[in-house]
Amino acid sequence: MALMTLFVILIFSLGAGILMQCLPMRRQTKPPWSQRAPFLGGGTPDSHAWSRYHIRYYPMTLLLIAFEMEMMFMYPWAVVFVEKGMKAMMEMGMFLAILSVGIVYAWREGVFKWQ
Amino acid sequence: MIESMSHGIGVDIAFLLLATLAVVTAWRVFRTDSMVRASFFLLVSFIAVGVIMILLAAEYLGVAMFFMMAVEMTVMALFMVMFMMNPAGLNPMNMVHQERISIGAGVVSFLVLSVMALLAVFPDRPVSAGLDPVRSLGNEMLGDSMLIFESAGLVLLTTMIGVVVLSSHRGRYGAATEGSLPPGLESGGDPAGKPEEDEDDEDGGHHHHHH
Amino acid sequence: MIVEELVLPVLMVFFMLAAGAYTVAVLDRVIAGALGTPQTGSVWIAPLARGAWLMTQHANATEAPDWRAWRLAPALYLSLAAIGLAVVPWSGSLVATDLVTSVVLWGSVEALATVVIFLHGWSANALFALIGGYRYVALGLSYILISMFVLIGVALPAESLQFTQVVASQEELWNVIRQPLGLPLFLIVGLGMTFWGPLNLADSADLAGGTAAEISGPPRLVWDVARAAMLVAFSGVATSAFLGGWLGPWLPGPLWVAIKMLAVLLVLLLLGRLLPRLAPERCVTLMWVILLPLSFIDLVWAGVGALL
Amino acid sequence: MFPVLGVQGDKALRHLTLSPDIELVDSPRHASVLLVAGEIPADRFEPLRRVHDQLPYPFTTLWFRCEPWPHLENVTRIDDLDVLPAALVTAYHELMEGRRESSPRILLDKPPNPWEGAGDFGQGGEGMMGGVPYGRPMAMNMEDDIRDGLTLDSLTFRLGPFFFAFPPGMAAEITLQGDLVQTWKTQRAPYPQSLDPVFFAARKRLVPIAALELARARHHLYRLFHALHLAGLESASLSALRLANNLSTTSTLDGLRRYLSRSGFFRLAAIKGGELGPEQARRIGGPAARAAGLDEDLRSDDAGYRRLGFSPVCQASGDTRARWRQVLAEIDQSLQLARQAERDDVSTSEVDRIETPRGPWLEKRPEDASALLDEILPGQEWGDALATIASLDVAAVAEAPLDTQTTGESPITELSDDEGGPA
Amino acid sequence: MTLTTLLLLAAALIGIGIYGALSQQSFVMLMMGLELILNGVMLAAVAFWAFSGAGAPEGQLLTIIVMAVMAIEMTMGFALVVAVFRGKQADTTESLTELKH
Repeated sequence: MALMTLFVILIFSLGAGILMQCLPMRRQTKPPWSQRAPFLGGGTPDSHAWSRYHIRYYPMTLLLIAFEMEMMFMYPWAVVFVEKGMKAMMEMGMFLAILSVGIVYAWREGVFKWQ
Repeated sequence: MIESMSHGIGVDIAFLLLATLAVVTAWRVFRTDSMVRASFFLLVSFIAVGVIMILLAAEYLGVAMFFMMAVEMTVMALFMVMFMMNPAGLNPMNMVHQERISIGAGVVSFLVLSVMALLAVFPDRPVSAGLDPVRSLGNEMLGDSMLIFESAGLVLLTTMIGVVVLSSHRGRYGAATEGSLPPGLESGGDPAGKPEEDEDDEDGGHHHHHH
Repeated sequence: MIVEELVLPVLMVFFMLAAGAYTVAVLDRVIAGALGTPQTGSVWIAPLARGAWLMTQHANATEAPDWRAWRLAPALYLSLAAIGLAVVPWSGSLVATDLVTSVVLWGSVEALATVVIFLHGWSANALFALIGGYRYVALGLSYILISMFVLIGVALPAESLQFTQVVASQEELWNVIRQPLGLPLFLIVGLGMTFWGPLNLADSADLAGGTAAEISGPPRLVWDVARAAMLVAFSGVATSAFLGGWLGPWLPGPLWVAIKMLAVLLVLLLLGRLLPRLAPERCVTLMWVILLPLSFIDLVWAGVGALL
Repeated sequence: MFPVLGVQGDKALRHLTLSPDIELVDSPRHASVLLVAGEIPADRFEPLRRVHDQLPYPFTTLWFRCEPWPHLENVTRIDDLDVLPAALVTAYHELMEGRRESSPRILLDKPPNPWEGAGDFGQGGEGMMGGVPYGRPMAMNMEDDIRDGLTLDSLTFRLGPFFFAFPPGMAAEITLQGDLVQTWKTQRAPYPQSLDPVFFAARKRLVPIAALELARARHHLYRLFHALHLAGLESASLSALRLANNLSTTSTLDGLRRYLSRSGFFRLAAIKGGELGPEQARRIGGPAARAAGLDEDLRSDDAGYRRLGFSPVCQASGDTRARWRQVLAEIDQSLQLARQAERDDVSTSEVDRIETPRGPWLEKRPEDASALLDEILPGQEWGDALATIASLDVAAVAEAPLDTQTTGESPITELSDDEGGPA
Repeated sequence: MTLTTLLLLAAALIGIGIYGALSQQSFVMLMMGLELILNGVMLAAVAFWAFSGAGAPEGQLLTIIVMAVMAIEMTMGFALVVAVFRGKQADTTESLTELKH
């Protein structure tokens, strides 16, 4: 039932968001080409903006996936933490140690800088 | 969500819708020209499977699927756009090879697996209603499977280091492609992207990674 | 049963969506006025007037946008905010969807918000919007880990991933005192999720509005409403996770939640107007090298606290 | 509303910033009223037409101290700064209530390149990257990357002259790889900026140092106002503007300075990079040169200033951050000098060696230095690059002082009216 | 929703994934195919866990491990793409074969 409610909320809010945009726009004419040019303070672009965009932080994104995977283990761990006591604590120590080593290493290698 | 196991008709309808969504979006992944759309179609497919998992009472795995896949697919989209020509599919294109074999392989594997699914007899031991799946997973990870859990942590650490070594440009040993870079702005007008020209230097750069 | 479990929660969430977005608009105007932005007219009417203006203005188009994604992104952001609001408990029993893993669900909302904001910037096919989208991803992928650590921190004493349990576990002492690092870190996450103030990397001034630079009219209205609603949803979650949700003397639970949410909103809006926008590169370094280790400390603190 | 700045349009802009009914926006998409503030030089007509057409329907145009183009019907020209805000509000309300027609588009309704029907699917392109899908070519990798050697596509575009983060009138051709500036070519120099009349008076006769120093501090504060808006510190930028407008010898900078350092403006905001070498610093002169450690200030040669114990303040590093520290220090110093000078009634003692806020004025007025940007901006991240531009005062000094319209040029400002105005 | 229908869905996802992994020329699209295969595998694992594993935690653990494999595959894959691209300015599988001198 909770899932059902969530689903209804999702559909309704999505519908509301789309209708709010589309209903008024049905009456509107399509803007002319001169308006559709991208805004560049009066300047013009040479090409489409879509391109092989050079992301300057790509090593960080890869690091994040590995980190995130570790996080997957931590949620179930959190639920039994109190029950398991010291054992869970040691586990946490290990995980945080791994993550810290990862961060320190990545930082030293300049991963968080713009490449 | 445990009550959903007592197969209401609503659950069946939801499953059908989600299954259709998962398959259709999975198919659209390879049929769209825009790389961003492709990765987000894949994300929708994953999310549909995640919701099915929640319907199956695997609540943690289903929701974890959302956040893991949201992040992975964002990264996927970033890299797709970064490395694919014509990333937005402004010109429709077809970047496939050995298509017939692939379709064959896909269909054959689907058939084989479905026959197995239809014919094999699996024990019918559903999850007991009182089970708390998250807690049981947590207990398992801190109990019998602790070794797996810990080695996974170490493997991930190795991955992190490997990723950094491979992808990072400037390392402790200097820039990975040191010497292969054009001298900077002064020569800024040179056309680039011609592999023949750069070949020698690039090899040099590549070796660096493995030293 | 249908009424209680379906209609009521849905109505509740939608009321919060509308009322919350309006409250954010009013509060932000009040704060801007107090900080010296010249204003006339009533703060109560101004957001409505702005909404009416955006509804009459025509929607802009660019030369070759990804139409579907462009229209879908604001709506999706709005529905993410709605999902966020749905997991906020208003009292022990009054909660729209009491999923067993609602804490993780909120984490997913954060991750999906990054997707949606990127999509919004990408689909316009215009330079500034594109840069805004990519900048936001750098931020979004950095704050998500911090958020997960502090939320796991509050899940430890509750022994559950459910917001109702998290609130119930604060009966004796609120998490904001028990885990003093948690709330400040989480507020930073909130600024990032809604790209507000110092973390407004997506729609920043140096990009002439970033992902929103090319939109006008109704889509812009939806985008603004969704952003405000996301702030509200965030403040609801922060309230449940750190400020003891419905717990409090004298007043009924839902009222306490509303009061605490208002307080969180005030702090967020104030921070948003008082701090300069961070440079993207410095933002990533700050998140990973300083704030993430701080969230480790928060987790250890929470763990030790939960065991003692 | 969206302002298009023409020559001397920045004054109108500052006035409107403090008008409660008007919201200035950074993108024409967010505006309903376009304000052309000041005379637009003929070579910027074409960009103005483009920006004019980019406002979404319905919109209207107001021309402030600028002759509207004859082929536009039904446009309003305003010459009095005091009635401008009210005129904007009226125009907006008329537009919303349907009493005023939306302005017509000026440019032809056709795509940048003809494409319809061409290509396999009528998309206008061919093959993988060829042709002009939907009217524009696709981005290609044109230049090797300057940082990590991954040569991906670069985006080339021309920005300005009506981009709010540039000095008014400036336009540049920029190539970006990712969000990094790869190349920068300044195509149009910014409009010459008008200084306070007191600097021109100082070239003719001896003037009281107090007036001169207050004008200098005001000039710097106006620039700070602009830079703080860019950095997202709206309230601080407004207080800088208010301070500038009400500047007197009793004003102090302490509050603003304390706020800036506490909010992390010097540590967190995008103000990294933009170092000037000694040679470059000499070319631009003024506070930017002193921020780079050059100990040159014509005021040291002036007996009047020597009596006040003047010695130039300097910074060492010459980057954007140092320039802002320098500007704050100079405002402080100016206020202090003004106070002392007023008390002791000191005047200047030189007429042909004047240090303007823009730089030294010996035989010639300080000249345009926007070409300098071509050298220092490549390699910077976009936000840092814009912050660098904001911190450098590159525009030449106009031959006429502020508020006496002798040149034919003037700035354009596009404005959208504040939608939240009183009903 | 029975074990059989779930397994059929998983089979469909794996089939599409195999098609994608074999047919796509570009590294990144190929990786998408692999992810889809793993998606099917995870679904099947959860289905078994729910219907015939009697809720044994190993079923869930298996899913998590598949997810971890997926993450590792993806990060290493992308890191390799970056390294190779830096070397060859290429992004297709054909050009990778040329690399193996």
